[in-house]
Amino acid sequence: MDILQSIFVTPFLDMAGAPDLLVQTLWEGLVSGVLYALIALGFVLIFKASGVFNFAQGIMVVFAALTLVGLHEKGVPAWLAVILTLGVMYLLALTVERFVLRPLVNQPDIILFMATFGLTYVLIGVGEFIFGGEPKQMIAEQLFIPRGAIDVKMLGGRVTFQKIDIAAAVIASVMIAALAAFFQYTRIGRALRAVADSHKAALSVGISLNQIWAIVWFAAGIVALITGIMWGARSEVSFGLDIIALKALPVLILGGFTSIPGAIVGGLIIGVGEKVAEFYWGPLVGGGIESWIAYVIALGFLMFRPQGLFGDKIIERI
Amino acid sequence: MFYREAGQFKKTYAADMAVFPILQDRIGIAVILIVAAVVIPLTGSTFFISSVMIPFLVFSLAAMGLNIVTGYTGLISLGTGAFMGVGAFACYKLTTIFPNVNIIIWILASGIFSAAIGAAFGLPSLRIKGFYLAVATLAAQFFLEWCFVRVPWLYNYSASGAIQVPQRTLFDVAITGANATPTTRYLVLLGIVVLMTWVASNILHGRIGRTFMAVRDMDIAAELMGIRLLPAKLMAFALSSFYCGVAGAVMMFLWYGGGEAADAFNIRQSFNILFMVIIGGLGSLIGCFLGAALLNIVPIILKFGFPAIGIAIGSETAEHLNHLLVGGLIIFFLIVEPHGLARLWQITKQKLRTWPFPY
Amino acid sequence: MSANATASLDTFPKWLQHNAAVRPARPAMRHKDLGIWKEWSWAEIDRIVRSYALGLMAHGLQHGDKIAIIGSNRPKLYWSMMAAQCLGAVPVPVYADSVADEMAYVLDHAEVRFACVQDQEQVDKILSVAERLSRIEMVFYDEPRGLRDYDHSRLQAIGDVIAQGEGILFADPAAVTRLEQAIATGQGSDISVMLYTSGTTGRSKGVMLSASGCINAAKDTVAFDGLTDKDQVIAYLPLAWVGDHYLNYAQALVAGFTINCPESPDTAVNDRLEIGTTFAFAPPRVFESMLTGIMIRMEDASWLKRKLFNYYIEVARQWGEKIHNGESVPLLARLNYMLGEVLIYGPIKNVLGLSTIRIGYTAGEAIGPQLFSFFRSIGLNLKQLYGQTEAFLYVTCQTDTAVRADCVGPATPNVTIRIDENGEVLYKSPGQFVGYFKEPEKTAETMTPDGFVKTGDAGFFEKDGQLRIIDRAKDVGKLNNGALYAPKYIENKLKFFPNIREVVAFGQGEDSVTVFINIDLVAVGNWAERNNVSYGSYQELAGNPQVYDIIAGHVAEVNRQLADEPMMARSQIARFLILPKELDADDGELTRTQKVRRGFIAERYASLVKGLYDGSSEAAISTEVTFEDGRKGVISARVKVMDAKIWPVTATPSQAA
Amino acid sequence: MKPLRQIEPGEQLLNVENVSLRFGGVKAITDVSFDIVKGEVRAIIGPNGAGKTSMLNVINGFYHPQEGQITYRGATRSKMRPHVAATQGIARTFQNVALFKGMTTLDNIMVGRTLKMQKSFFWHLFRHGPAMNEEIEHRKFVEEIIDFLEIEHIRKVPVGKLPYGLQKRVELGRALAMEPELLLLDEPMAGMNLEEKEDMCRFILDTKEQYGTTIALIEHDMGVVMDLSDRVVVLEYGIKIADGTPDEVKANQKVIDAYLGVAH
Repeated sequence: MDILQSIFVTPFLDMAGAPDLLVQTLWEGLVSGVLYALIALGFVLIFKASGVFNFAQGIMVVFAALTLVGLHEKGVPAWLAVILTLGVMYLLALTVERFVLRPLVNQPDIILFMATFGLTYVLIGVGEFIFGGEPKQMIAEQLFIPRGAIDVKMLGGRVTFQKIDIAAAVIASVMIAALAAFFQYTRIGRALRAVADSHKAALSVGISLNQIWAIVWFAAGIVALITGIMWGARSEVSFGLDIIALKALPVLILGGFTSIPGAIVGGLIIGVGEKVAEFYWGPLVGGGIESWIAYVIALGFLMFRPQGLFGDKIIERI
Repeated sequence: MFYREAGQFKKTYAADMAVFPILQDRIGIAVILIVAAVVIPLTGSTFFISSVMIPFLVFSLAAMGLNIVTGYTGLISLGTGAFMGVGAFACYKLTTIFPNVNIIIWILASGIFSAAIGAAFGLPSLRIKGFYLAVATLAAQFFLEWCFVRVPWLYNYSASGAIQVPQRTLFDVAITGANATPTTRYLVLLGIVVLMTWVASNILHGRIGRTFMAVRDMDIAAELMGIRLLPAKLMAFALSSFYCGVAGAVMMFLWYGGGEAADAFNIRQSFNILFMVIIGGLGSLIGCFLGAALLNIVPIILKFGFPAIGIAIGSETAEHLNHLLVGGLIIFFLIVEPHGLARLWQITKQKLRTWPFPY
Repeated sequence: MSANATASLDTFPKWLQHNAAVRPARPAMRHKDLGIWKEWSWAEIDRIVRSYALGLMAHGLQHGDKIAIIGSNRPKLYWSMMAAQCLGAVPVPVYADSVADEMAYVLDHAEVRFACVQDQEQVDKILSVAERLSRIEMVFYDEPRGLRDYDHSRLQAIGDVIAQGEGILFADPAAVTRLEQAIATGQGSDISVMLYTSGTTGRSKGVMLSASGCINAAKDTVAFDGLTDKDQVIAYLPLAWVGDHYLNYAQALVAGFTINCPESPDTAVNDRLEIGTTFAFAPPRVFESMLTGIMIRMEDASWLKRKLFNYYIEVARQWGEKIHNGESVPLLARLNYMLGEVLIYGPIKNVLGLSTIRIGYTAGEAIGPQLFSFFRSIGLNLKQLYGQTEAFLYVTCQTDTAVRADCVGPATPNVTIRIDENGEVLYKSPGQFVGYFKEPEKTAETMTPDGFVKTGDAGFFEKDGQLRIIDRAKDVGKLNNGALYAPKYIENKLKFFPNIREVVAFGQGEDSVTVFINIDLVAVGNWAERNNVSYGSYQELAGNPQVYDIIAGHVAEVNRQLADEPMMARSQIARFLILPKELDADDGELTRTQKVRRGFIAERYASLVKGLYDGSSEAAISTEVTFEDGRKGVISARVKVMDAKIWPVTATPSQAA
Repeated sequence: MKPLRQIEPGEQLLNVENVSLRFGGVKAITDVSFDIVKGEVRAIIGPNGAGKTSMLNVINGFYHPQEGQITYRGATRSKMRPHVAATQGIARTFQNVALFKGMTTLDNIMVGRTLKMQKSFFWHLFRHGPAMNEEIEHRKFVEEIIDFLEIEHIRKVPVGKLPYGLQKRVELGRALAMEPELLLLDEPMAGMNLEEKEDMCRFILDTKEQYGTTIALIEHDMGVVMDLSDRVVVLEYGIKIADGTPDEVKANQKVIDAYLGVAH
């Protein structure tokens, strides 16, 4: 009975007993959720347009951040470094399109998926070669990212909001709005949406498939750079991020592979879920469940709604 | 070119269904076995045996495990490392609880634990497919990895959290622990790998193998042939995990000789073995060996080969180069030959059979 | 095996018993069935054939009865011949691909009482002409598929007949004794088999062959080529053709070697590879398509392999035949050739299933010298023989060491050859036929008063004693200018080009020689593919100007060769055209053995022949064709006629040998 | 080869009663009833999108109809899993060949024998003894089918490399290997040339005769349908518009309007 009590009763009593802690935990969760969502956003962009499940999105984040920091270390002013990094990401997108996607066109999804594994390792290798394997500090100040914290008194306690986290949330929101506008109001954006439905439709808009792929990979690169800046500012820029980026998988399962709002909602659910679980239930088993709870949540979810939150019901045809 | 097949005709179905129906292939296999079992132990240096051959065999076994589920059954798994870890810990617990039972028995038995856990994590495969299934196996990977650290019972509450491989003997010769010579360990490992390869080939060439491949190629049609998908997939997971488990056990006991399991069996290891399978060839037993050999040899050449011929490469640079090469190889193979080295091997063999004709 | 022990064996059933006694466990026959090779030893076959014979006896088969054998090479059909011969009955093998009408003629003419057939297809054919075959009492079939619901009052499975006979073998000692007696009283002078010639003209004739004749002939060649019971042959030639009956059936019984029956015609090449045949016979066209296949496949090979191939084929061309003929060859060349054997010749022979062949024969038509040399130079012991059904195949054959492409060898042991005054080859041989069935006047026409058989071929002996055949005796003619004109000779020279599949030459009673040409769709099609020439049909490809140019080159080359030959220099080809359709046996343009029916073609394409001689650059034709699926249709075309390059005569007639 | 089952003509093998199938709001089949009698060749025809393939999917349990029931060999059901249908003797081929592309012709047909193979996992470890004997026994059966369908020359060729016509033949072989009581053929002759069609017709008729199999087939080639089938059911937009012998159906005005008049 003790066990049941400690699983089903005590955590909730704790939540009710210290609502400020709960709010703090939720906030922490939301913030990491935003970052998951940003990575997931990169996945969705690429998946929507090309059906490729891009395992390398995580490493693209690292790569973009490293490039930025590395350029700045070489004495390039921050604003120029950002522009140059964007250029690098564009080159990367072109390269990937030309040397990975184009030769693999019409291959099964799983092959393309595996190719992005290869891409990940290539990027790790290139990144390490150029920037070394050591973690680096993000040039947060130069990019005018606020530091410090705001303490807010509420619910009988104090909740701390890091300014950078607020900034992250704001930037993420802006970016999502921008992307939505891009998809809604630009010709390329409409073409991208068309390509998600049918490749032929995209061609009729007058944009080649190859161009579209390069564009979405570049868009994913931009998302990666922003993610990298935010993430790097919170901790540091290191290659370990490619594993953390795997968290985008459960996010996508919740949100569906093709839905941008889904990616956001899924990211937030996973972020909050794993922080809450870790904080309230983790101690029962010795802590550290953050590393896997997201996957278990997704797994449980899959069993009941395989198509995700926003996906359509899958009808198998034969 | 070397094949002279005229006059090799089959009078029974058993001969026709043999794994190596061509005489020249049988001779080739015999030669390889003799080299592996006699020539290498007699002439190979300690370095070659312990740093090249032993890792190669361990990885081959693990790759075989992954290939059963991913290559033959078409279910992608990213939890190979964790299933190997289960085997390593199972073996460790078994031999510390029952020290008198021969370690080889425990090595093989540890696969059973791994199989059970693998099957449990394979359960979602009924409802979910493709990338979605990858998530299930990731859950297994991270959950088990967590267990390896957080459940001290597994590593007998040692302060370091590492597995300490005790000395175990076979016919009074130490085969595990500090006193076991590389050659002994190599021979034991070779025996296990040969036995398990033979068994895998038996299973995959029969009804069960066909069932796996049917599920892989067209699961709907397989179901309409009366194949029940869940049991078939679970069996693939169990069998695969069995091989991975044994691979994990031999990795700890015959190669590492102890160490922190969480490091050896992490997600990177899962990827590493997945790469071996991709590069070696999905759905091919020979591919497991080829992939393991290639990915095993590349870092060794970078690390030792270049310095040996006078090109100095720092060990860090070697590692970076390794990443680059492995990544490049994967993309290269997926583009040029998605069926990996095994297909190249098959094509080569076919070319040799039809030499000098192209087909 | 001493000669004495076998001297008394004058019928095939006696040889069967002999083999069962001397080599009971050796494999006598294999058949690839359901994916694997089923094997029967001589002892097993002996027992099966006895049972079968008893079963047939119960059905009333008697000495002298005719029994038709129709189908592809299946053990049960070979057993049918053996079982029939045990009872003194005469097997009459019939071409399995003959249409019902042709079949009806043969079955009726041969007066067969029973027929042993392969499957439903043949049963259907016989049933469709049943009203014309009043003598047929029973049809036995090998494969029961599809026949379950047929009226079985006159139909029975061969398996059931054998089973029935096996019952008798145990239950009825009197019947067994009768069978023993039938075998023992069989005589060498009995008719052993009756083979219907395909006949380039007119209805086919039933060639009667005696048992001792067959056996003596087979004994001679078995000794000549040193065949033993270790040899392997693959039986893929039509049962009704003398080649199969001689090379496979007669020689197998005399030498005790193994007959291997392929799974289906589609798999024969692969089956030959699996078995590793040691003795082989194939008409030139088989080697021709094999060489064409080699060349086409090599064209798709990588650069290195092509270089290697071309280099070593050149080495083989230079030294190969010399090495195999035991002439002296520089050591370096010998070593290089050995390397070539490892790299090229050995693998090629292996892939084509030729690597175990000790002795290979070709006959039936002239073989191209390059073609012939190619196979010999890569180490295939390919030889030529010359013969005909009436001789029970062999008249001449080449020894292992004296082989040339343009001749067919000296007379086989115990054969006497004479060339009569108008150049026709006459022979007397141990295997020579007894006569044509029911056609004594035709028999008489074919025989000389002193017992020689007329071959109908013109030829002469070369200095080394080898016979050289020029043409059918009656076809050799003269042009209006008096030059000797041998159509076949010219046709064959053209046909040696892989691009040319069939040729029909004209010239008798004309001023010059002209030819119809059929291009080889595989070879020319391949050329077209490589050169991006698109075509929709044979007709379209045949009319292509570029193709015309290629063929014109070939014709010019032949004319150049002819110009060098004293006898032929004045009969060079003046004009040619490419036929808009492939000559086809279904349209009656070829015989079933794929020989051209010159007269028929001249008649059918009269407008084109006229075009060849009236100097016009085009001629129109409209003719009926039979399509693959059996439908008939008409094609009309305007065909281009082209002048050929004529070479000045280099040799003067006085130099003629 | 002996016939595997005795045909008892006239007995009802399958009865479809008032079946309706919807995908979301789309009606694929509406209130369709018909039956299949043991030993007959039953054709299902209709224009594209008439619900023919859906009907087969309902029969072998791949789709579960919202309404109606199916009686097969005397047992009535409303839903069933495909592998259960297989165990009860229902086999099928697909409109777009659904072979196991990575496997050889032989292995593909061997998969059809899976249900008949019983030897436990243990024996498969060794591939000797019982497992091998079983394997050989079924190989023999499969070889009979290979012989029957005249595909000896492609026995060991991976099916992905075969031309379409041969793939269809292999697929039929795989279905036959199950020794089905009821064989569902979804456009067995689609995309074939005349010669291949004739071969396929012969195989279908031979199958009926040789193995006593009841056959339900979907086919577009009206000539083939009229030649092959004993009875024809005509669907249009998921509704049955005619049912009867080929001659009756041919004369039916609705059919002429809906189908024959339009398509041919």
